[in-house]
Amino acid sequence: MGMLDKKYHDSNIIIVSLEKALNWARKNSLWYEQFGLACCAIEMMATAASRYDFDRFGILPRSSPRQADVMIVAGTVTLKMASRIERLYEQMSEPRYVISMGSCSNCGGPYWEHGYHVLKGVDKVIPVDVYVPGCPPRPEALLEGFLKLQEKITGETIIGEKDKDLEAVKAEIIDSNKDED
Amino acid sequence: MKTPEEIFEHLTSQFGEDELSFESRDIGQPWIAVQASKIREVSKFLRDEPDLLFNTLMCLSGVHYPKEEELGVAYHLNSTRHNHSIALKVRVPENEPNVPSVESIWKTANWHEREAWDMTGVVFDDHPNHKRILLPEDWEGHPLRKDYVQQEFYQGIPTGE
Amino acid sequence: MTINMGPQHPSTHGVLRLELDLDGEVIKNTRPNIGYLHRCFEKYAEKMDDYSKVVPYTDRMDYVSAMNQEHGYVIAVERMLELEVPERVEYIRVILAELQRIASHLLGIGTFGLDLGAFTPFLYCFTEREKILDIFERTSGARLLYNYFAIGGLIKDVHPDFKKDTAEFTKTLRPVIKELNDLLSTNQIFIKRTANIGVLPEKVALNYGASGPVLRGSGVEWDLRKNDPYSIYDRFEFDIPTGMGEVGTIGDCWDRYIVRVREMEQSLRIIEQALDSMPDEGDVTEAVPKRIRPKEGELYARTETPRGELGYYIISDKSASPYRVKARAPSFVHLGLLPAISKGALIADMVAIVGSIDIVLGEVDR
Amino acid sequence: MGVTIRHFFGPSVTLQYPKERMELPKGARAKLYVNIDDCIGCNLCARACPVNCIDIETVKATDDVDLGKTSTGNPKRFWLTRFNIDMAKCMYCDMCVHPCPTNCIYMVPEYEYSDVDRSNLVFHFSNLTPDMVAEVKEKAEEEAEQKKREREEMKRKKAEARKKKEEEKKKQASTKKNDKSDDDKPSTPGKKDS
Repeated sequence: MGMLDKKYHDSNIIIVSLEKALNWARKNSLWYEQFGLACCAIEMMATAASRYDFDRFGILPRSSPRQADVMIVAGTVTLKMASRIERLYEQMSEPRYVISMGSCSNCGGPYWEHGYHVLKGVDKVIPVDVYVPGCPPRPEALLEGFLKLQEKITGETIIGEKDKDLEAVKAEIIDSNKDED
Repeated sequence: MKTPEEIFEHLTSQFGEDELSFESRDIGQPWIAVQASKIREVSKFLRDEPDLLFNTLMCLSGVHYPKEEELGVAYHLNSTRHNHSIALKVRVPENEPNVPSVESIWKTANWHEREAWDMTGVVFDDHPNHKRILLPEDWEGHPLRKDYVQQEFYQGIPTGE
Repeated sequence: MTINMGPQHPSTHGVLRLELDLDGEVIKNTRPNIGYLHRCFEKYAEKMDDYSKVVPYTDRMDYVSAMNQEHGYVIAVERMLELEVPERVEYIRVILAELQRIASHLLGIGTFGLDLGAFTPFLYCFTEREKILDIFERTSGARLLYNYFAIGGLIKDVHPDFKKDTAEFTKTLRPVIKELNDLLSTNQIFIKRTANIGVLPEKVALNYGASGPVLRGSGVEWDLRKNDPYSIYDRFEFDIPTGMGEVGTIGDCWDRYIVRVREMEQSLRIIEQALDSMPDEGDVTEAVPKRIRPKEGELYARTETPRGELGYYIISDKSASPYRVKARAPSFVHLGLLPAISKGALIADMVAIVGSIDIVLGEVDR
Repeated sequence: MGVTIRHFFGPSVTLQYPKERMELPKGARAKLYVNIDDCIGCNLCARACPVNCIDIETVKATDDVDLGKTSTGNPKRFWLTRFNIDMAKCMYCDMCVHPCPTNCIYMVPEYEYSDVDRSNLVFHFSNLTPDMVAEVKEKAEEEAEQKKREREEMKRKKAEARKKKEEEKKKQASTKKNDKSDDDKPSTPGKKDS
């Protein structure tokens, strides 16, 4: 440290890299966008309520996408809803994360076979960071999903941004569809 | 409280037996089959007749019968005054699926009829807002028909896996 | 002016979109726009190769009161098969259905308070609800969607402490209802926001096909458990609470709310009576048929769920899968009457009205 | 206010999740587990599944291999070359658990397996390596072919035997007929041959 060595000798300053500080700040104030769609939303509410209490982790519900960092897609995404989800995701400010909660948003879940009006996985329209299995997942499972997301954030760097942006994902989806055809 | 048979008798005494028939199968409940053109008059009579007073329409469902190339509409009525219920049924050909709307008699039929149109493609004449209800406006086909084929893409989003 | 409410509305009643035509702040016309959660239940019922495989999908229709949904479907199929269900099964079913009714009402009341800005009752309600869910989880293994009722019986027997747990719970809930009355029912702010708002007269309610607490809130004494008894409900003594217009007009939001609170007490009464006379021994799976193939025919079976009359219209064509299953969902019908009761209300009251009819979008769209 | 004070002194209702965990009751439905040693490959669970999230592929074991018995005493006759359960599709309805004759598929109370990749939610339970799968398949095919050949051989032999019998019959018949009348239809035996 050379020059700084003596200067901060007895004052209480902690030196960390900017990256770590940012990640630390981000991971401990994950404000989530209330995105209750179906059955999982009830479990999401239960997680926020007295017994499981989200707030202990600095996870607070926000009603506006502009103020939210995380979007919990809790429930079945229908085709009628898909474009709205996409728009809400675009309205969120960077860095943004998505937790896909429950079978339905993971891959269509119980409705993957004959569900003509169900989107088979929310990752077809927006990139997903953590998949939480369950139908519906227990509140603990959702909390565990959050812990996993925090783990993921800890490992992030500023230079290599979090993930490919939306356009890239879209292009990929279109490509994969072409391949299937 | 009246049994379905008594209600049928009451109806035939008013409308004659040409347009109505009493039907039942091995199990379950019997129903009164009504000619499509008469359904509104019959419904109005059922609602207003003091002995019957069917003041609520519990359920209205569209059914597809591909073998007969027909579409059916089933009406389940209930009376909270007399505590009796009855089922009416209308059958129309697939290529001309027009049924008079009963929206003016029971307001609840509004949404039920829209759903029947959405799911099976029965057309309700004189309906004030004849639009799809569950599926988006630009959806193709009526999913609860037995010969329904799922469209591959909806607004660029794949509907399959 | 036209504004949009939803599809993702902060009050989390689900994905409902309302188009409101306004004149200043007064609502001229409401156009509910639904289908954002249309999950093709009826198609699935036809596609399943067995009647019993439909049961888990009925759970997912009204996910707040899954037991009641299963009860309705199971009763409908049992009537088709003309099946006798063991006594013990009927008792367990009734107890679970009534517990579920309480859980559902707790959630409905909690979120109703949340809509109107009262956050605390929500937390109290959820604490109690968790206790019910614990009983359910120990019984069936799942917290929210149980798949516990089988056609002709139950999937498995209840856990050994079931009676004790339930009896304990009924004791703890009574004071909570009183607490809830203190917190919310007699709260002046709450009364100001709900009394005389969204008035639904009896005649309109019947014409729009309302049922359950919405109809009872308008002063009609109509409960399928009494008027068209199914299962073993005719053995129990309970009252039908109706709206009496204590703080405003009959049929306003407060009446619909208080009917739910009072119904919880009646459900407790039923549970206590059922616990007293429930047989201890008996195989719950003995009447479950190996093969389910009803004869040709059709029926409409209705049951009383926390939200109102749930009807299943089932057509059988002698095959192993149903030819057609139509679910008459109470929420669907109640949402249809929203335009009728919201005319002339203010935008802020819209939240109260939507909350007071207590819809679940999974059931509206199916 | 009274309510608040009363609850202030009551016990806490919040569960400090990562530090303390609620013990799940017996039979809690959180994750499917297959005890592959006990599986006999009967496919009943896959057929009972309403969602079709269980994917089983079996190969019949050849005669020279004895796969042993399950702990419940049922003989095993199939190699399980694939037993995948897609937990992302599963709806945790417990319907696959009840029909199992050996009780080898059941729910375990383990709910913490969220993942960043969806393909990790597909659980592979088959304990055969890809090489073994290929070997087993080849063997089964060989045996099947051999059996087919044997069957064909048998068929051929049977057919020959039948032919001989028929010819003998015809001969007898014709001799009988010849005894009765000489100018009977000569084309009948030809037709029968074709």
